[in-house]
Amino acid sequence: MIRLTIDGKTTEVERGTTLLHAARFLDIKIPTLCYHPLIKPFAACRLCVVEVKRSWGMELVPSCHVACQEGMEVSTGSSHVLAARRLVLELMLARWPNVPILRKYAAELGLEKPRFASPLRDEREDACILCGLCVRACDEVVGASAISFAERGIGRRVATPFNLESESCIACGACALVCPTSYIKFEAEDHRGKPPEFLLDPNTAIYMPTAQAVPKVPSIDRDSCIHFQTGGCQKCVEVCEPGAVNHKMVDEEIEVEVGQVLVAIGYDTFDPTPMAQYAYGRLDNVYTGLEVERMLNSTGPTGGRVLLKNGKPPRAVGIVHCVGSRDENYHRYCSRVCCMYALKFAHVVKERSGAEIYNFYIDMRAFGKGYEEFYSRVLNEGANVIRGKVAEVVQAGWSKQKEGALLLRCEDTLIGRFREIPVDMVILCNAIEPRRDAEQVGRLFGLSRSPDGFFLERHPKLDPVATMTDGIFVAGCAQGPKDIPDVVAQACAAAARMMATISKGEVEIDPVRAEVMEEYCSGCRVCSALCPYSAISYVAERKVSQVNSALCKGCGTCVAACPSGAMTGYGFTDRQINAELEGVLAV
Amino acid sequence: MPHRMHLMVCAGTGCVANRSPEVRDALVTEIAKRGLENEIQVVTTGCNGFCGAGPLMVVQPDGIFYQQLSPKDVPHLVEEHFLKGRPVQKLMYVPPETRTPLPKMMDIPFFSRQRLIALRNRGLIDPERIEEYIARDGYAALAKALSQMTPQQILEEVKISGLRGRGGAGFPTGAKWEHVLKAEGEPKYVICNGDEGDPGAFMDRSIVESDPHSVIEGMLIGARAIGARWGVVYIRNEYPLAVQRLMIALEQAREYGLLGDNILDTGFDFDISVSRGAGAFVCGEATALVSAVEGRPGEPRARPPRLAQHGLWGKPTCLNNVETWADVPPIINNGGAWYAQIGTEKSKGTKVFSLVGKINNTGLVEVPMGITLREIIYDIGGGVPGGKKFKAVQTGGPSGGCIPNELIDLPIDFESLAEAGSMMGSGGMVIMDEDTCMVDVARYFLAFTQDESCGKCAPCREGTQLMLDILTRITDGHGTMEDLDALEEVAKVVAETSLCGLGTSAPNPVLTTMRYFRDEYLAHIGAHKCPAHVCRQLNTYRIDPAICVERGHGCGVCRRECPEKAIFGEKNQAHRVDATLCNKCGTCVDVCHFNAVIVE
Amino acid sequence: MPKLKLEDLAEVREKARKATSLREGAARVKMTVHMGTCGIAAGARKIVEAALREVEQGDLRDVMVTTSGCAGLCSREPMATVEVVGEAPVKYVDLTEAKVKAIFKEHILGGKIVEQYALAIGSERAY
Amino acid sequence: MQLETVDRIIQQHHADKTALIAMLQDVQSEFTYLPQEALVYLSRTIEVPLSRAYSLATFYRAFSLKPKGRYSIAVCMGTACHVKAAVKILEKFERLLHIKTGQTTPDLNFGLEEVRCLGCCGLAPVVTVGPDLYGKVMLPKVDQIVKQYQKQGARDAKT
Repeated sequence: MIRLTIDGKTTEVERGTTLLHAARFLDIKIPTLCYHPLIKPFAACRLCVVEVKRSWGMELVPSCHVACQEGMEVSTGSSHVLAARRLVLELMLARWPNVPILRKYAAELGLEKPRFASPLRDEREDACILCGLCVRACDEVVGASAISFAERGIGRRVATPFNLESESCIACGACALVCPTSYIKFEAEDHRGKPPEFLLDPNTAIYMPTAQAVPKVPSIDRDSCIHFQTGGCQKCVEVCEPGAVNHKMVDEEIEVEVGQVLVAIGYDTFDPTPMAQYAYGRLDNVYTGLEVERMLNSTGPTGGRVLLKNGKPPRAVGIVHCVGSRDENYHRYCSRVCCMYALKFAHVVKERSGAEIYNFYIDMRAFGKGYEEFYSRVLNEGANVIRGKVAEVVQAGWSKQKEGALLLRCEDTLIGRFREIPVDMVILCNAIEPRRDAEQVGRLFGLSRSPDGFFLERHPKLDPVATMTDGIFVAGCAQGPKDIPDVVAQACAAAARMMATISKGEVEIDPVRAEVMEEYCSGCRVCSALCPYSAISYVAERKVSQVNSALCKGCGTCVAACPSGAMTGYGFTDRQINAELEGVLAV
Repeated sequence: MPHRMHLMVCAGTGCVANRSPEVRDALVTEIAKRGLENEIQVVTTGCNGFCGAGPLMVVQPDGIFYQQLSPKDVPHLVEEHFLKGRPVQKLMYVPPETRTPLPKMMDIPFFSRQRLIALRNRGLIDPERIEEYIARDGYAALAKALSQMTPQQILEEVKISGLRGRGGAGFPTGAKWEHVLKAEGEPKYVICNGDEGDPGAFMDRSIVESDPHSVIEGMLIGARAIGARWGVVYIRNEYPLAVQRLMIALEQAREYGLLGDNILDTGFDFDISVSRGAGAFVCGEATALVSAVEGRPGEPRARPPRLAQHGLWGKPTCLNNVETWADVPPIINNGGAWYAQIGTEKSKGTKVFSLVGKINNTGLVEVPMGITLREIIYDIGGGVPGGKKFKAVQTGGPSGGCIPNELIDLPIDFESLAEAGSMMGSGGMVIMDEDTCMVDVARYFLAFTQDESCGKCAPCREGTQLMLDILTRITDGHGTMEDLDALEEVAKVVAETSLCGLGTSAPNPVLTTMRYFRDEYLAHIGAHKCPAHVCRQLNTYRIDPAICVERGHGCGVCRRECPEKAIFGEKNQAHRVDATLCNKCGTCVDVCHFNAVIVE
Repeated sequence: MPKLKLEDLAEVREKARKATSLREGAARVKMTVHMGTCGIAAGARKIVEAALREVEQGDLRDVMVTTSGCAGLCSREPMATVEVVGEAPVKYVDLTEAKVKAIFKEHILGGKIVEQYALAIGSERAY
Repeated sequence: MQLETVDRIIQQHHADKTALIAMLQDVQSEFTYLPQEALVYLSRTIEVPLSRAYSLATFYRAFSLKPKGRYSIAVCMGTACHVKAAVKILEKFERLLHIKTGQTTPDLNFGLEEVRCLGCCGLAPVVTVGPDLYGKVMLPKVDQIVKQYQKQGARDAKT
């Protein structure tokens, strides 16, 4: 640490700290033009001069560049300093009388109007004051070197080569960002601070994927990050105090050895596009449930307001239940959660927009604790419920007033009439369906799937979390559609089952299992392909198959299939069975 | 078989411009014609320093000095002097005071009062033959440094000598080397600054042209002392002859194994590359020079860090000017103490000055520090020509200042010049007489620095422009007293706040002229008159009819040359200037052979 | 050109110095061979050559051989003046190559004037 | 435009990025200026930013982006020459050639420039025309110089 005195105040700073930083730390203001915290000091505007006591007297030095030294005595506001600053500023004002930042500093120094007029007087407010920030940002930080100083002396200017569009410009906008006078303007839209949902792209090169991202850390977009284009910049690394930014990080595969696995891969939502009658993706203001959920989120694109595409609130909203569920053409099962979230939408949308709500249902399934009560409440709030399947969603008329409005056609089965209901927005409560990759995952873990595609538990009543393979458990919508409380309960149950095994410390296995007689095994791998429990693996070094006795259930499929007779049941070889038979027959 | 006579024909830039190669060729032809080629050797040497009198030739061993030769003098000269042994008087130097020719070089005060260290070989060797340099103890210092001294001892010797940088600032060379030696980082570099941009100074050109090996040897010794492997000579491209001779010298040194790997079989490796300047005065500033060598625009950067820590390619770098490097070998050869006995307490040794302007003996002189201005100007320089009155001497080029007549007994060293408001600079000395206008001089230098400013820092870029504006107003007769105050204020702030030496010293010519010649400024502003009649806009021109007719017979040269056709008159009749047409260019004054044009 | 070693440097210097020593100007002995038309006619050039040969062979770095015009005593040519620093110049007349050898041996190196060849001691200035 | 010439220059300097200024000097002396095409090609070949080459080309006085005259007349404006009224010499050239300092005659025969000290202060005022140097130039000599090169130019044009 270094001790020095600035304006009579003694302070301690780290070695290498510039006078400017030390002064700012003490809340002493020093005007700067060519200084930027992320760019190396240039010491060219000379506005930041301060007075330092030397053995030969007081010396003016640029504070942005000179480092603190032990015992230094610095004065930042002496009449000498102020007079020098004022004159330097006056010289600049003589050339650029209308640049706001110069005028601001001049006003602070009590300078009204410059006494001189430069022969190169430039009246523009956004004149270039040759601070060089843009050139240095482009060269040092970005590494593109698209602009440079041209000419010299009084004729110095900032320019692209031959004043033509520069080929090496990567349009990062850094030059415009640092320009103190807006001489350089960035013509593309500035996306900073806007939510990514609006842009279909990250808003900046380093961004938060969503407002509620887990884990809540920013990530780098390789396509917009300057570093990945020029190899330069990395200013985020410099300013990140914990040193958390790492440009070299790439996706990696980690191998972990485990004894048990809980398969909870979740679900996909049904894509209603194929149901052409609902016009999803074809007409505006037709949304899926998850999309509306995002809209209702207070950190979402509309800040939680319910809005139409034209930015106005809807006057009437139709909520269609059982989209893809309970449908012979798509999924025969009931997705279980739609009725309740549809009622939630009915409640929330009405509350936020005051719109008329129409729910179209087949059967209202509000079973369980408090759900039926919620249904009654929504009804009391004035939501319309219509029992009947929606036939189609169409554009309502062609008149100007009705432009954009939608028409829902359905049969009201309770009154037995065909109805057409005009709405502004349609919410499709689409089905829960198995994950696209459920089949691969199932094969990986040797899991069976029910006809609807969800993973099959060992027993629907007695063992709803285990699978046919020991040590593999399922929970959540991977096993079947369910709501959050059910998922939590099932997950806890699965976890408890796994903990039980761990706490026991050992696993009991059935003595009935298959075994390979390696001397006969030809390594044909017929067995491993057939094993329903993935218990047989192939040992490449010895070119034989091997049975994992913890996984093997002793079903015997492999024994029967083995063409060379190498696979036998443990304790059930032909010789043993023959001996047993002989023993029995001998009696 | 040695020759009995050596003709040392100067082939410096000045003499070459005066057709010295033709003289040399004529000599060779004539000598061959007379069958003397085995007896007389013609040697082309570098600049002799006495550039105003070229082409020059010194005949050795007698030391006869001939000047202003032309090829048609050659047959007579060979016949009379080289064959018959009668030196030709009409080709000798004639001092203006005595009018008796001085045959011997050493009889001429211009030469006899000098003490040559940096210029020790000038005129004595052929710069394109390394053997001749070696014959004059060349590379002996290197051999000594490599075989008998440790780097530390070399450093000590330089420190004892008290040698200070000859480039201008006068930083102690030994201390500089020590900084580089102690600095961390490899490799280290040595650089020779040959970007001699000061108008009116040409000692570096002269040294490289007449004795390039002395610079190479100095750099070799410096490199040994600080542990450098590579060196760079940065030299102005405006000096083609110097570049060419340097290239030849480097090639010869490489052939002899004095550059390259394992120099003189001592295991020391060093080599030098040449970087040609592309025309920017500011590149004389050390950090700007490094920037230029690295292939970037020559913009200075703020110091610290010094070059000793962060120089070429970010590595420790030792940068000295041509003259400083040339001073090193004699110091190692003769010992630092020998060097330190010359000069004054704080400024040791000798300094080369280029004596130009209104002076009889124009040229390069090397004198011990502490010599007075009077000795240089009157004893060596032969005083001001045409019986005019000495007014001031400008030292240090655009960074320096004007020293007035009152201070003519000032002993010259770094400190005394600084005290007088000027500086040593690279050693330019421009003598000014009563016909020189000091405001115009200030304006001239400012126009120079304004034009050469790199434009990086605001005070220098805007301030020099503004000061130039004000000075132009004053010399045009539109100046006010407020202008004068503003000028002084701006000058002081520019000097204090500029980024590099160019800016901080740019106001020196203004400040010193304002200090010593304020009356001239006041005359321009108050009376709208230029006392020296230099500022043309303040002059009026008229033709004395009597002189015009009687002496010139109305010759009409002025009428023909006048660009504005403002002069009227018939042949044999008095001419007159029409003041309404006259643009005050003053051409008529220059062309009139009879001094009939009167400037008022 | 082979690369120099430390000891080679001195050798190159000695060799080169012989060729250029003439320019140093400072010599202990200066021998001026008078080479007017008469001198040349009487064989002064041979005398100069002989003298230069002596200098070269003896590696005499402090001896300077130079020429001048007619000394005025045309009948006694070839003539030469030998000036040892601090001593009066001596004029030798009717020189031959053998005499030059002797003068070098006895006067220039030995310091003893060869009186039988000498014309006079003392000389007028050349210019 | 002969890009082969630029290629040759690049090879002479071993395509060394640090020798950029030296390459520009060679290009300049080859073409009397730095053609845009040559700069673009050069910077691309040796992989330095074009902006660097452009800034060098405009920073240094030795470079020009416009073609220069066949005979480049340079009047020395050093101190010694200034004191000896070099500005009048310059003005006389301007009058004779009908161009301003820094310009080139339309027939590309003459370019007129002022230069900083050529280091021949003893010969002030000094004028150079290409490689030829003229010392102690007085006003009438200016006519001679211009005439001499005009003649030479006409001769060169014929051959």
